[in-house]
Amino acid sequence: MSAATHVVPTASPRRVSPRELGEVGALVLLVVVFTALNPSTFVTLTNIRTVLDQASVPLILGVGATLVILMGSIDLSVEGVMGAAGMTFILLSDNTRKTVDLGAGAIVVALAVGLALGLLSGLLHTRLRVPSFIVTLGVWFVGLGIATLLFGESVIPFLPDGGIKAWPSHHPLGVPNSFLLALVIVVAGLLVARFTTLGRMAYAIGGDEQVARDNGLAVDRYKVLVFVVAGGCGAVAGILATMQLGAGSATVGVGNLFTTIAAVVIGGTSLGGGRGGIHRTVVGVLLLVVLQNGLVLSGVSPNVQSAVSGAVLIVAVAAAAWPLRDRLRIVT
Amino acid sequence: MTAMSHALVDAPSTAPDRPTRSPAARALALWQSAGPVAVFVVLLILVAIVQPPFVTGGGLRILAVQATPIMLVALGQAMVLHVGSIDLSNAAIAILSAIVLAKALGPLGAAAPLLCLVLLTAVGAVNGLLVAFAQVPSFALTLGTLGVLQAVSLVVSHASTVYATAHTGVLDFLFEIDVFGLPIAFWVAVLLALALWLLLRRTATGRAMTAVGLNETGARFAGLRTQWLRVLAFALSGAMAAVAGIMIVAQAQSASSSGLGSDLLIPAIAAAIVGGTALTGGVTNPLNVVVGALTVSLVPIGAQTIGVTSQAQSLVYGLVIVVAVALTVPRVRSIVK
Amino acid sequence: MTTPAALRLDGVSKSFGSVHAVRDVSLTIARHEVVGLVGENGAGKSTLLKILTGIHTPDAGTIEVAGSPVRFSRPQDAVAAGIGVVHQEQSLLPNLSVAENLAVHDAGPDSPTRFGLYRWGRLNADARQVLDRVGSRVDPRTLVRDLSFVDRQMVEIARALRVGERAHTSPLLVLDEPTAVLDRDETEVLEQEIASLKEVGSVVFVSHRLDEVRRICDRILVMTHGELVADRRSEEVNEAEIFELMIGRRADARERSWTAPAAAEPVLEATSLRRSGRFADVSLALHPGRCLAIVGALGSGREQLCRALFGAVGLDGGRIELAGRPVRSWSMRSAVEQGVGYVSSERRVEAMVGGLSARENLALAPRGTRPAGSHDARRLTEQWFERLDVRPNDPDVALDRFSGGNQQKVVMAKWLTMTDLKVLILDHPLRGLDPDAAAAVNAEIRSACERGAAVVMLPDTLEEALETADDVLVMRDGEITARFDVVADAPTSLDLLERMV
Amino acid sequence: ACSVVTRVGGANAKTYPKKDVVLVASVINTTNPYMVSMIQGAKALSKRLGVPLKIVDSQGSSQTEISKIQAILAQGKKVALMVNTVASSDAPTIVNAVKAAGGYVTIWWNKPDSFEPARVGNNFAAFQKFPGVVSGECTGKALAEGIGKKGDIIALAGVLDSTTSQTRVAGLKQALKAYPGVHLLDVQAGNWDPQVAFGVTQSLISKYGKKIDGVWAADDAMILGATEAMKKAGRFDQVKFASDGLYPPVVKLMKDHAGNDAVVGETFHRGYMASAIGLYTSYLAVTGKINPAKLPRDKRDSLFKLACVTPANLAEYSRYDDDIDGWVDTMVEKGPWNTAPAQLVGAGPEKLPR
Ligand SMILES: Nc1ncnc2c1ncn2[C@@H]1O[C@H](COP(=O)(O)OP(=O)(O)OP(=O)(O)O)[C@@H](O)[C@H]1O
Ligand SMILES: Nc1ncnc2c1ncn2[C@@H]1O[C@H](COP(=O)(O)OP(=O)(O)OP(=O)(O)O)[C@@H](O)[C@H]1O
Ligand SMILES: [Mg+2]
Ligand SMILES: [Mg+2]
Repeated sequence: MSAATHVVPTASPRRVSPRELGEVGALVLLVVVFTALNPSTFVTLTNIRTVLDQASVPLILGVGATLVILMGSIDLSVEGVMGAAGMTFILLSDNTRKTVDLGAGAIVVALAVGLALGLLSGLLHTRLRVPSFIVTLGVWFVGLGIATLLFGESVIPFLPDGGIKAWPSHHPLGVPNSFLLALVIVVAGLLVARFTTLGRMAYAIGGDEQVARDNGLAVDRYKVLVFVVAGGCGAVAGILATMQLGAGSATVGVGNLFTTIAAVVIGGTSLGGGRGGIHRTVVGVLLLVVLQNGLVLSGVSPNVQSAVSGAVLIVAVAAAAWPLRDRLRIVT
Repeated sequence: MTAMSHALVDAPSTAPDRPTRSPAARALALWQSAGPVAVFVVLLILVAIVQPPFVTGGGLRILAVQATPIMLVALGQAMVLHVGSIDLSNAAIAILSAIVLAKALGPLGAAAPLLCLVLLTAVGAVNGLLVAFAQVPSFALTLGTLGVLQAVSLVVSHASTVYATAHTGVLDFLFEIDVFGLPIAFWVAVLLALALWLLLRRTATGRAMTAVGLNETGARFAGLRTQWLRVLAFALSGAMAAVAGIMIVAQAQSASSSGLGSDLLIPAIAAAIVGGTALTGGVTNPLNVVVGALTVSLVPIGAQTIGVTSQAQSLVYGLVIVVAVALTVPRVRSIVK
Repeated sequence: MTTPAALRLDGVSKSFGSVHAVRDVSLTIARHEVVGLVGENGAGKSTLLKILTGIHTPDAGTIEVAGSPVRFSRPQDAVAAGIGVVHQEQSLLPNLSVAENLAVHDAGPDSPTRFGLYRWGRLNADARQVLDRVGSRVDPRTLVRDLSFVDRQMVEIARALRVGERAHTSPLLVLDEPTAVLDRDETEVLEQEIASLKEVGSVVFVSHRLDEVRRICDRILVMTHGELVADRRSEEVNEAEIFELMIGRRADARERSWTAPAAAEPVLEATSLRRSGRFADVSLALHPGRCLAIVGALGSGREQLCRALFGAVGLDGGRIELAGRPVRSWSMRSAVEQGVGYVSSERRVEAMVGGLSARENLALAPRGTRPAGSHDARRLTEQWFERLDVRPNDPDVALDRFSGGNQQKVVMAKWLTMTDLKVLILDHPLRGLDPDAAAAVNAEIRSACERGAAVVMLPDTLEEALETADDVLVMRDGEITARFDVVADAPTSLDLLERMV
Repeated sequence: ACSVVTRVGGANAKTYPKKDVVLVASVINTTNPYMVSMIQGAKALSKRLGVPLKIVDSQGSSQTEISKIQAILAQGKKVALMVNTVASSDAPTIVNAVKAAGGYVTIWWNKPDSFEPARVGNNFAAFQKFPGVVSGECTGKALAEGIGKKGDIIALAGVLDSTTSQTRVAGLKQALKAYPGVHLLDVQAGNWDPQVAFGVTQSLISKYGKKIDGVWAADDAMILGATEAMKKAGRFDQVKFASDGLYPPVVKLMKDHAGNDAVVGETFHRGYMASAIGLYTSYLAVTGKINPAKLPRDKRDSLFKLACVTPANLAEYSRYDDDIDGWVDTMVEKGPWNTAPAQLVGAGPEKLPR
């Protein structure tokens, strides 16, 4: 790289942006504050494990969501996908309703359900040219519908104690398996985003889809693929959440949509697409989960918890945006 | 400029000077404005065929009543979408408005609705100020204000249902008096929609907002106060939500943070988009948002009416919304995000 | 020649709705030939080239590459056939790295992205080679969106060359106004490239700079209103004749036909302006009725200076006085309210709102700056469409549907219609304009001056500066290195060049 | 206050022959086990009476609930309605709509205290619920005893502004007054949702660690989340649980003596009993078999018996679930107000202990 030494001043490759540091700073700040408030409870092994365990589902969802958002699209269907996949999983594995037991097959089928829903989103979005926002909104309800139909009108299905139900919380390697699973998926996601055409195309499409098309890139194919990946993440999350709960519930995904998207956005991935990355979402997820957990530990009244987390969210993004303010900067 | 070059322009061989006026384009433009209506009418006819009593037996009035709060919140959302932002907090503003009103109606009487309007328009404006001047992305910001407002509602209502104790008469006319068989509340919402339509189509401010939605950089280089236009959009969103809150109290004489009107966000966004509003900004027809709200409210009622089993209803809801939007979504831009 | 022609078009047509952008064009390009394509704004050049490169599919007609008929349904088809392109509008993926952009059309076993897997090392090394060839010093790892306009243009050219090389048939390189934003030295690099490419393949070259076209091309094709009206060998014609073929009349005489008013009370006075990293200690005075041109090489900071004068970027120091009164909190808004207008070189993003109609764009700038009353406004718009000869002559068409040059006319008109226009700042105002349109715009600049406005312009070329301006400022590395009064000092292009580099 | 009943006079409403009647049961959702049970009861009654049934799924939304009910009313059939209201404030709107359509409605669980059937008229046949305070007292007492009269407990409330949850929590606090040794560490919202309860319990565990001796929840959906969390923390054996509703899975926990008899207190009341009683009351009114106006106050605004269940007396109650149809038959014979184990025990509105 002989010429790499002298480049146009403003045009050198950016490694870390102030934005990124902004979020990390916010996270560190939170940890410090909560540790100060709960010296004996916050930084304990159990609590760290709890936080990691609670972070695992949003982390997995975050990988898919980030890829979709990088592409300039959005995926609102996570809760539906989680419900459908989770319900499929438990009804096909050894449970108190005594439906069929496919063993590991249950996981495969549940995954397939998630991928299929992702495919549905992708195809509706690219073929009918409907904004992903509304397509995935629809698929959200479709997923919930499937879960509800599967649940039917009989008793809750439960997983037997021990075995697969206990797996997520075991921590042979110090951290709970659920978090390890999330970690594996995050790393996979990072590699996809950096070293595969799929990932790079997500960026390209988010950057300027028209140009991508004019360059003859198979934009639609990659879009569908990304939604399928997101559907897969939703399915894994749904299965994991069902294992953690040990029971089947159509609403197993409740609350995960806003957590996930909030995490992506707080992380600093722009909803306009093209800017950001999975590594940032990881920070965003941790920020939200730590906050949630810290508030309970600090004995903040349930009534105002949402206020505190809301306020912190605002402060976090505002603080991150502050140094970037510029009279030409467009923020929507 | 010179006779010669004009001769060239006017010569039959030259490019005709109205590229957008082709029949296809005209048809598209027509559908742009008529599509949402068509979709709604078709759905309604569908229900009417299966269950004639629904239409004859005052089903439309029910529809109007249910659609009113959704419509108001959707109109506010549409204005924010028009400048390219999104307001995830305006449904929470509506519920807070309802709670404040339910509390204030007793002591303040007729002044209470005004209080709500002012107070919550201000809340909306604050959202706008933060987005425009602190340059915080609206999605993240309003997600935060959503949390804050929910808590405020819980605290103000002491986490329980607040009943309007007196002066409820002030609001009765909204749902008691009908005009053309539909309650006044509905017509109020429609009039507000008309007002917004005039703002967007007939005023310089409206055109400026459109410019912001289409290309804010361009608008700024033209010397427009794009930040304040964004604030205006959010303030309008707050105001509409406040009115929605008033409607909720008029309907239930009470309010609680998980009661009537506590789940307007998603239906309202859906209504705005089914009404042909572009998420990318710059393309909004408030009058179609009215129809969008009616469509969105019709789906669950219709599904119940034609006897879809309750377990399957959310599935139906999802599919219908997608199809409805597929038919009405503005395709002015070649790119669909 | 016995070998089949590199490219043959037969009866190719393309319409958009009722606009016949290209009608019944037949042409042949031999191997090792450089063909220039000239024509007015909206003549259909870009559309024709987009057909060649598979972005538009023709409504009628056939295309042959190297003797075999082809149908381009996707841009890749054209790439596969060895046609590399530099579009008039930027066509790089803004948030991918330069290297990725250069590799975007790569395929096959030796490509750095195999089985959808990236090999960054290979990618960057390959890119480095190509960039060095066009003498660009950008780092391949840079994101394109962080590049200056010029740098991006060089990357585009590098990519087009690359495609040419990769194809195994003799390549065809298609360049749509590649020089519009290039400085003279950069244009020279390009000319050498084209010359060397001629050895292996052929080139189609669009430009509005007729001298350049004659220099570079063997053959010149002239388009008007979608039709091919002339096909000349370069040595057969001179610029005046080409001009006449394009416009259908003789070029106006070029000597200056006006006498600028003497430097009176300055309408805007800037003292020791500073923006860190861009320019420092810049002082200048703008006098009513006079046109000031600022020239400088890439990195001179003149664009930033102009943006600062308009309030688009902040200042780190210095003072701006309007009519003797210092301004506080200088923003684009206040600038416009004070009668200062600015036309950016990044037209489609900064200078217009594409989705709005031309009429609405004209009326966009805040009220009070032009006659009130929608009726007057309407008449005014029609009037300006006539004056600037905008085509299509329909103000209600969305502005992004006009061709590049016509967009520029409308964008100019937005400011020229201001009744109280005091200062007009023009960044590369003639970029992408055909000679006729350029003449029109120049005339309007003058009439703006005559109405007492002060004009600041960043010209495309030094010649342009000397033709249109009354004063010339030379900048280098963010500092003013010379000031000339064009009439009094009568500087030559050479004088300016010396102070620039 | 009067405001709530502004638009409703007392006029005596018409009644209709059985063939014109349709039963409608409105539930908050179709996935929560309690709601599933309500649907079962409604179906059993419909089968027993041979009258068609419509289920309304409110999907947790007042808006959806009201509009769907109104949609059914608009079809002109005369409805006998049972609504488990999503929020108290829905009651007036629904009742007014039903009244306007000439149907009859019985509301379950939530209504404004001031909104009294007697003042609305016959179309508001009755309001019925199982007392929340009693529930809280039962389970609170059982939990306090279960942890040996001394120790620390945490409580999981339902949705924050739910009256049902608030009354049960009040009952818990009331019961604890008798146990100075028992300390209520924390009350958090579990939103009736096992998932949420699971997360909150996890956090509380890391906050209080081994201090926690007992977990109380406002209903079993949440206690299920709590037990899972405790199992994870490996403290299932050391902690006692008490909650409301005796859901089948909890019955199983108790039968299996899970943990070392982890579940020490429950209450027995059934969704199918509630919906059947409610629907049947409306049915009797719409067919003119009863005239609500002539009913005593406690039959218009009713509190039903709720049994306190401990591992000792579990068997007495769990047997009812084996024959739902049987129970409904008995109920139809004996009338809505005196069918064990859910007899009428008093008149509302329920008073909160200070
Ligand atoms: N996508 C499009 N939709 C509609 N009309 C178009 C489109 N693209 C080009 N046109 C029209 O076709 C005609 C030719 O446009 P084109 O861009 O090819 O002209 P040009 O010769 O490149 O002009 P310039 O020199 O200004 O670039 C113009 O009238 C233009 O308005
Ligand atoms: N908005 C910007 N952000 C980052 N770098 C910029 C920006 N604008 C200009 N630059 C860089 O600053 C340097 C000087 O800017 P400028 O573009 O004004 O040079 P210039 O002399 O005007 O070029 P030209 O000859 O094209 O007008 C260049 O390296 C350019 O890439
Ligand atoms: Mg062109
Ligand atoms: Mg430049």
